[in-house]
Amino acid sequence: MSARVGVITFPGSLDDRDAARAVRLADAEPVSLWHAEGDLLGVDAVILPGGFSYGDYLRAGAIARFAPLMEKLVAAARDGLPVLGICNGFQVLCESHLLPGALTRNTGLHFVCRAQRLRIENAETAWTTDYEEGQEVVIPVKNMDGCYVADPETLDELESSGRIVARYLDVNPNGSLNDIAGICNEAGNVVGLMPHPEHAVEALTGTSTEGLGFFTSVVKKLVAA
Amino acid sequence: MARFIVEVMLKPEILDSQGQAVARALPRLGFEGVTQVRQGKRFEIEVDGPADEAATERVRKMAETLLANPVIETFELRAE
Amino acid sequence: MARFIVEVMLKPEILDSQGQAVARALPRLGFEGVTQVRQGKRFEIEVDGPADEAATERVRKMAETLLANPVIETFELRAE
Amino acid sequence: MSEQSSNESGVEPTGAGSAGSAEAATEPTPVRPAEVDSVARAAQTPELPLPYAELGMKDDEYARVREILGRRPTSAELAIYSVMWSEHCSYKSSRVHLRQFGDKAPQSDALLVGMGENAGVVDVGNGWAVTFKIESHNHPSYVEPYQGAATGVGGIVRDIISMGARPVAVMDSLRFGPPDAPDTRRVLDGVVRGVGGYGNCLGLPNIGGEVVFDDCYAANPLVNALCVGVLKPEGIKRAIAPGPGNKVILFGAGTGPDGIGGASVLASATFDEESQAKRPSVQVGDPFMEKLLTECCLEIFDEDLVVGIQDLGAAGVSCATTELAAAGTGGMDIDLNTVPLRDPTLRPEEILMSESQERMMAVVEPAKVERFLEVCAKWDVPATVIGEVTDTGRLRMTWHGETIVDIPPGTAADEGPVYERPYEVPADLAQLQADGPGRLPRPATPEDLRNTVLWLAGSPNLADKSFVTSQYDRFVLGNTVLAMPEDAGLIRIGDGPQGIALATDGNGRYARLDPYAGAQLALSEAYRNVATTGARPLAVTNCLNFGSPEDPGVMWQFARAVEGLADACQALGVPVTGGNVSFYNQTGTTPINPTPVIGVLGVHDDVNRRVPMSFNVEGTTLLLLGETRPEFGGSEWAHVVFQHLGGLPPRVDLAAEAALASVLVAGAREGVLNAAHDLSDGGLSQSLVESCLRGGLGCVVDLPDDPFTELFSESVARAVVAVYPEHEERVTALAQAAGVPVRRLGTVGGDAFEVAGLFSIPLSELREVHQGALPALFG
Ligand SMILES: Nc1ncnc2c1ncn2[C@@H]1O[C@H](COP(=O)(O)OP(=O)(O)O)[C@@H](O)[C@H]1O
Ligand SMILES: [Mg+2]
Repeated sequence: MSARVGVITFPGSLDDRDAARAVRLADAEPVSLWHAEGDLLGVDAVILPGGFSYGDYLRAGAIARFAPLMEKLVAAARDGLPVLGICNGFQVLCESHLLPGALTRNTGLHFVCRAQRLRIENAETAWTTDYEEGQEVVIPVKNMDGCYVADPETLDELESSGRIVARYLDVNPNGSLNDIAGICNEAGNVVGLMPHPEHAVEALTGTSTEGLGFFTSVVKKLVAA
Repeated sequence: MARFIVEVMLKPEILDSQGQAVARALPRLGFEGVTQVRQGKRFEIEVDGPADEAATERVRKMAETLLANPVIETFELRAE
Repeated sequence: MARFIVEVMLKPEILDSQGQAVARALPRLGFEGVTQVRQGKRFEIEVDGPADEAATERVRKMAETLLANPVIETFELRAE
Repeated sequence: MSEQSSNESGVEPTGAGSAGSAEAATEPTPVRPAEVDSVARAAQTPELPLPYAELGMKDDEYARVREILGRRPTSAELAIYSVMWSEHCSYKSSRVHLRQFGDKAPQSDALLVGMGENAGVVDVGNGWAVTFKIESHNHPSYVEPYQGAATGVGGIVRDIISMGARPVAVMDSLRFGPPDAPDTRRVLDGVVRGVGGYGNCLGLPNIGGEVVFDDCYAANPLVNALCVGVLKPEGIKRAIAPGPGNKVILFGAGTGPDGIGGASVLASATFDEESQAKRPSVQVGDPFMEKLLTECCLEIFDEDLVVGIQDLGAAGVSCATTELAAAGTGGMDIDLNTVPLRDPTLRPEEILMSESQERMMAVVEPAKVERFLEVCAKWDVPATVIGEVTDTGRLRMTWHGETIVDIPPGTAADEGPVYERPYEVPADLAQLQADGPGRLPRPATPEDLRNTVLWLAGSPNLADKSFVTSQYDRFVLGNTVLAMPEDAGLIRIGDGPQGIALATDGNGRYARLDPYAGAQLALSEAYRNVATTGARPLAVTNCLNFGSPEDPGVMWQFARAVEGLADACQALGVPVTGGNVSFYNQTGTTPINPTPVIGVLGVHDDVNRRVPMSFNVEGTTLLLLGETRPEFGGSEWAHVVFQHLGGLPPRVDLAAEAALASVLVAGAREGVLNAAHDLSDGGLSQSLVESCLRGGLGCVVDLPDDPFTELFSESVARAVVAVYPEHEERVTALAQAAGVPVRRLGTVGGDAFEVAGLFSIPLSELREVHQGALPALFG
C-alpha cells in the first residue's frame, strides 16, 4: 500500500497541484484536503503548499492559520505527523507557532523568482533523509515575504541543535538571517522551507530534479514504518 | 530631534481589499460583530532639529510625494 | 457602533526593510536630515454595540491573535 | 477582434459641446435629488438637457439615441449608450478596418471561435482547445502604474475565463519612456510590481513579454497583457443570455465607485445634487478575489451550471447586460437595487458605469441556481440574482420600482456608430524615409566593432531583462517548459507531451517608418520566435496601440498597419483570433510611434523536443539560417549609437519566414537541433551574446564578408542554430530543401565571444554589461 500524503488547499493556495504532482512522482498517493474540513482523512503526512493564502493580506499565512483544518493539523504535528510547509506553507507554520520565528518582507522589497543554490544542512528530518548532509541542490525560490527572522536566542537554539534544514548559497534572495532557507521543529517531523522543491521534480519543467528528495524521503519513511 | 507620525489610509472610495479580506475572515475566527476593517500604513519619522513649523512642512512634503500616493490615499500628519 | 484604532509596529530589534527603503530614498528626493523611518500598519475597526470594556477586550484579542504577530510585532489599541 | 471587452478606461476627449442645440436653450425643470429619472419622467420632460457631450457623445450620436427610443433617454439609458458607443467599447473608428482580419482570414480548421467573442479559441488537437488574447491598459498604468497594470492583467484573465477556459499563463508587453528619466522609474517600478503582484497572486506563470524604452512613450507607457487558457472544445462558453425565465446572476466583488469619474457628470447634471462623493477614475484590483472567482467559475463550468457568461470589464453592468441580452433571446429584466454595492450612495447611472474589478455575470437555468450559489459560497464569492431573461426584445431595468431603462439591447451593443475617419500620409513621412541610415558612420576597426557589440548588449532595449522578469513567478502550475529569456514561452498542456508556445513582438520604430511593413515585421518576428522553439505557428492575437484616430496621419498609420497585418496573416496562414485597439496614445498632439503588438500561438507536438536558446555543448557547430542584407533602417544599432530613426525598415519576406519556420520545426521534430535562437533586434551580434550567456559557453565565428553588416543587420527570416557535428549534414539538407540559405558560422566553446581574426570578448565582460544595465538604472 502506498503512502497517502495530504495537500491542503486554502483559498489562494497556488502550488497545491504541483505538490500533488511531486507526491505522485515520489510514488505516493496525494490526497486533497480542503481548509474548511475538520478532518485529515487519515493521511500519513501533510504538505502545506505555496501560494498567497487569503491574498497574503494582513501578513502571509496569518489568516490561513485559523482554518478549521489547521487545528487538527497542529495537534497531529505535535504527535509526530510529518508536515512540510513550502513558502506560504512555511509562513502558515510559523504563524501557527509550530515553527519558531517569522517570515517578513524580502529586504529587497521585490518579489524574487530565481533558480537558487542551497545546501542541505540537516539530512535527518522526516523530509530530508534522501539527501546527504552538506549536499548542494538547485531549487527555485519565489516569494515576497521570505526573510526569515527570529530573536537571537531562537537563532542560537536553531543553529546549535541542527535545526537549520537548508541554507542559501551564492545569493541570499530575501535577506533571511543566517541565510536560512528552511528549519524544522525539535522532533524533525515538521519542516518549513522557503524554496519550492515541488518545482524541481521534473527536468522538463523545473530547474532540476533535485527537489524530489523531499518527497521521496517522507515516502520511504512512511513505507518503512 | 523631532518625531512625527504619518498615517496613510486609502481614500474611502477606493477598494480596500486587505481590510475586506480581514473583515470577511473574522467571523470564521470567532470574532462576530465587526462591521468594517480598514487597513493602512503608519510611519514613524525622526528628523534632525526642532519640531518646528519648518520640520513639519518638510515631513508634509515627504508624505505627499513619497509616503502616500495621492491618487488613491490620504494621510494625516502629527508631531509626537 | 464603536470605532477602534490598532497600530502595529515591528519590534525595534526586527529589521524594518520597508522603513529603511523609505529612509534611503528620501535624500535622493531632496529630503535631508531624516534619521530614522519605521513603517507599520494601522487598522480602523468598527464593531457593533457600545465602545465599552467588553468591546475593547474583544478588539484586543483580535489584535493579539490576528492583527499583530507577537513574535515580531507590538501593537497599540485605542478607542476613537 | 473583440468588440466588447476592451478593459481600458475610456479616454476619448469629449466632443464638441452641445451649446446652441435646441435642448440647451430649454429651461431645465428643477428636480428633487431623491427623484429618479424614470422612463415615465423622460417622456414627460422631453426637452430636459442631458450632459451627453461631457460623456463623450457627439450631437449626431445623441440624436440617434433619441430616434431609437422615440424620446429622450433617461440618464441611466444615456449612461449605457455613452459607454457602449465609446471608442473603446464600440470600436467605431477601427471597425471598418478590422473587418479585413475576417475578410482575409486564411482557411483554418483550427479556428473554433473567431473574432467577436471575448477571445478566440483554436483547436490544438488531442481533444484540447486554447484561447488567448492580448489587451492594453495603457492610460490607467500611467495614472496609477501599480493598479493600472494589475487590473490590466485581471481584466484579460477574466476574458479568458469567460470563454470557459482555465487560464494557464500570462505575458506582458511593456513600453516605457527614456530609461534615465525619473518618471520612467516610477512607471516601470509600479507597472512591474502590478503585473507581478496580480499574476503571481493568481498563480499564473508569466512566460514572456517585452520591455522597450523609447522617448515617445514618456508620458504614454504601453502596458499590454496577454492571457492564455486551456479548455475542452465542448466546454466553450459564450456571452449569451438565452431562454426566457433563466436567471441573471452577478457574482464576484461588490460594485463600488471605481473608474466612474465620468458618471458623476450625469448625476450632478441631471439632479442638482448638493455634492457627489468623489468618484475615482482609477480602478483597484483584488487578485485574491480573482483567484477565488477563477476557481469558482471552473467548478461551475465543470458542473455545467451556466448557459451564458460574460466578464465585467469596461462599462461593467451596462456592457454585460446589453451584450448578453443582445446575443441571446433578446430581452432581460434587471432590478438594479439588487446589485450588491460597496458604497451604498451609488446612483443607478454609476452602478451601470462602474468598472469595479473581479465581477462576472452568468445566465443560469432556474433549477441550477441553488447549486450555482452553493459553489459560490464554497469559494467565498458573493453572488446575487439580479434579474432574468425575457423574450420581450427589451432590456428593462428598475430602480426602487420605477423603470429607468427600457431599450432594445442590440442598439447599444451592436449598432453603435461606425466612422470612416479621414486619413492621409503623415506630412513628415517622406522626409523621414529619405533620411536613411546610410549616412551614419560605421565602426571601422575591430576595436570599434568590439565596442559596438558591448554597447548594444548593455543598451536598455537589448540588456538582460531579469530585473523585470525575476519579479514574476514562472514555475507555478508546473508546466512551464520554456520561459524568459527564451524566444517564446512554452507550456505543456494536459498531461503532455503536447504543448503551446507563445511570443509577443512589436517594433514602433519600424512601424513609424512604414506601418504596413511594421505590422508585418512584428508578426514575422513573433512567428519566428515561436518556430524557433520547435512549435508550429497556428494563430494570432494583436493589440494595436496608436495615437488619436481623429488625426488623419495616425488614422493612415492605423489603416496601413491593419492592412499589413491582415495581408501577412493571410500569407502565413495564421488567422487573427482577437485583439484590442488602444487609441489616443499621445502627448499633446504628438502621437506615440504606431505600435502594433502581435502575439503568435504555436503548437508543439512533443515538448520534450523543445529547442532552447542556450549554447551549452562544447564543440557543437553553429549554422546561420537565412539571408543577411545590409538593413539598418530603424535598427537598434542606429537607435543606440546615433538615436537615429530614418530610412526604411528591413524588407518583409514572409515566404522566407515560412520556409525558415518549416526548417526549425522539422529540425526540432527530428531532434537534430541542440539550440536555436532567432535574429532580430541587434542582429547576429545580440543573438550570439544571448545564447552564449544563457548557456555559459562562448563561441568562435567567422564573418568573412562584411562583419559590420553580418553582426548588426536586422534582416528578417534568420536564426542561428547549434547542432552536433553528426547532425550538420541533415540540418543543411533540411534548409536546402526548404530553400533557406544556410552557412557554417563557427563553433560553440570556450569562455569568450570571438569573431575570428577580429576581436574576442570574455563572457564575464559581456555578462557584466548585459546583466548590469537594468539594475543600474532601476535597482
Ligand atoms: N515584460 C516582460 N515580461 C516577461 N518576459 C519578458 C518581458 N520582457 C522581456 N521578456 C522576455 O525576455 C526575453 C528577451 O526579450 P526580447 O529580446 O524582446 O525577445 P525577442 O527578441 O526574442 O522577441 C524573452 O524571453 C521575453 O519573453
Ligand atoms: Mg527572439
